[in-house]
Amino acid sequence: MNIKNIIEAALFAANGPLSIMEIQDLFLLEDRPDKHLVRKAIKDLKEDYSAKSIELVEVASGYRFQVKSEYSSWLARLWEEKPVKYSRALLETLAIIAYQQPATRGDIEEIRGVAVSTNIIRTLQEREWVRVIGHKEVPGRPALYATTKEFLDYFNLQTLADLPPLASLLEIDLSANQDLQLNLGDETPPIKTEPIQDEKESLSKPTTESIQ
Amino acid sequence: MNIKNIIEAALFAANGPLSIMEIQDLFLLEDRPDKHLVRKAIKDLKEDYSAKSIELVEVASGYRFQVKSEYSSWLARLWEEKPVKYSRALLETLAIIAYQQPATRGDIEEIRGVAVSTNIIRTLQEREWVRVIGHKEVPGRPALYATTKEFLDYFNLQTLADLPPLASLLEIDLSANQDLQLNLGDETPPIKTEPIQDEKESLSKPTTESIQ
Amino acid sequence: MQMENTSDNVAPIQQTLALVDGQPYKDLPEDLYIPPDALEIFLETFEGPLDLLLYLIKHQNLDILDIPVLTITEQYIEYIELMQHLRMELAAEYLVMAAMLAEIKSKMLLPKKSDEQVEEEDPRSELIRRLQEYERFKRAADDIDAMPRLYRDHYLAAAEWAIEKMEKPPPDVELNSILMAFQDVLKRAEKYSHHQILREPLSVRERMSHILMVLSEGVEEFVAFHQFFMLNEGKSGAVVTFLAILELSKEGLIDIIQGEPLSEIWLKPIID
Repeated sequence: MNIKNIIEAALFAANGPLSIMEIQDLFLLEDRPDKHLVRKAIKDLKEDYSAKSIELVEVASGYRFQVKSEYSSWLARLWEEKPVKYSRALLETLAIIAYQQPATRGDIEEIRGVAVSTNIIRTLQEREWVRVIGHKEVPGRPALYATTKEFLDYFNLQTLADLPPLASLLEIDLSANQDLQLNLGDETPPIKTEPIQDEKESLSKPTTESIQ
Repeated sequence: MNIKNIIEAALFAANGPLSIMEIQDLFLLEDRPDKHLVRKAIKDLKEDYSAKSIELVEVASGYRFQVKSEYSSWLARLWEEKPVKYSRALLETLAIIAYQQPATRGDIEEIRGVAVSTNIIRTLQEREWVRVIGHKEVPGRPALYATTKEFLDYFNLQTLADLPPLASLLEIDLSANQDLQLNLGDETPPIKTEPIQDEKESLSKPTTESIQ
Repeated sequence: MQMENTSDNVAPIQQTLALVDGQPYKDLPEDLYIPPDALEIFLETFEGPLDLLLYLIKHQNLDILDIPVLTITEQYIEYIELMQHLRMELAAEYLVMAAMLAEIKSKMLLPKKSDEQVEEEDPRSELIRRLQEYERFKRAADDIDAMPRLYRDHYLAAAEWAIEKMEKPPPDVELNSILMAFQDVLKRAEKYSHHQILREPLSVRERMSHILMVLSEGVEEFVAFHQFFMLNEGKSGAVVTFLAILELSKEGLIDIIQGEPLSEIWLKPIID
């Protein structure tokens, strides 16, 4: 029995991603393949499936087989429930935790300008997208939230760096822009603020079609 | 996109075997393949996978991919390692069904304040602790869940009335003789007080797998 | 400011938001004054005051820094009385925002002392900074929502594994852990009065399940009322059964039918 077949069987049976180490652990110590061999087998498997309707991908916690996204519209009919549509409040909270982690509830509220409902935090924790990784040493010792590997796995990411870049703040001289909608009076001294630069558009975005 | 690829994707994505009819239902009426075509595609798929470590087989309720039995001994090792634990969401759902039966999913969601995942209900049904005893005659005809005799047996109860009455449950101190882990609040684990760790480290820390 | 170029995601603008006094309410606010009748609707449409301000800047060309302070203040004070019926916390956040705008306005109106050389920070910059910061994360949230994800854009490809069930024993559960989980639910639910938790004794709820089960599994469409009463259960058993039948009927789960006075009473599940 060759290594590639065993890895293939394990990936289909695992019901979740397998890391290189977990794959190595399938084997008894004396026949354990080294990392290099495992990677080679994975590479071969990827090629074997390239023409099929499933693909072998790497996500944060390892490798998994998944159905190629172009088939998702057919599969939606297999599942009675529609995919969950998350509220803006939940997505904004998740975005703040993802980009600003570790973040306290106060940090989230500061950015959003409204109180964060306990339900949202609980839903994020139940989905295992977010967890408490410690407490901030300030009065009240608020919990510090961070995203999990499961979050990355769910969104097909390998690391946080794969998230779309956050729009950056650019310093520009406000007084030069007369067409601003935030009209400033004549007597005001020029102030420096930093409007958002729409740089994301120029950067690569995931091109995969997503079916809503 | 050809029929064979779509069927292949569906068989991999489905949670169980698919019958010929279920496969036909994946397609819109106007492109629905007849039985003959579906069988032909299945036959071709069987051949495609003959040299692989999984096979397409027919079981009582339809067709499914399964790992060839000669790989079992390798997979066993993968399986043994992770201790399983039920999620808090599952325990809460079970408790609500026990105390509020017959209860619909909506009832559970209303009390818990968050959506109940299908996996949780399925796990409880597979464990034979919960079953559907009817449907509520309201739009959508939601299933009514109740606990089973197996549930009572497992927890050594003669009847549900052996559970503490709802009214007194709030006053009982359950934590006295039990594992504190279970008392985790929403976001403040009583025990965890360690300062923030390096983010990568805490993300990669192995946690016990919790199944839903 | 470039914010107005960004895509708008205040979704329900085109639709009727709700009925206010029987009239469909179609419009989002054009300025900071929100008709009190519609306040609750707007509180739900926007994620908060920052979201509302961003919307006003982008869609209504509102100069948020040049608002009629007196009018707005008076209007917002009106809300304080109304807030008893609304979500206090959220309404309070809008008031804080109104106060902040008023403060900015008043600072802008103060004459600058000519001899003062110290550069003071423009009172508006803090607000602009917060709006920008919020806008960034609004967009990040949209980006995350658009990312391909499991069970919408991708599905795991899995194959059955024949021996899995006998290999992996299901986890053990202590009864206590279930009770504690439920205790937590109750504590949480107590904070929200609209979550009603029924207070029937458990024996009644158990009997309700039993009766429904018998009714749904039975071959006959109707089952005689008396069949649910067991002699060996005595009086208390009869009471439990009776209460269970009443509760099932109240919850609309069964029909109780009697052809004519004093004749047999039949139970029928309200299902097909």
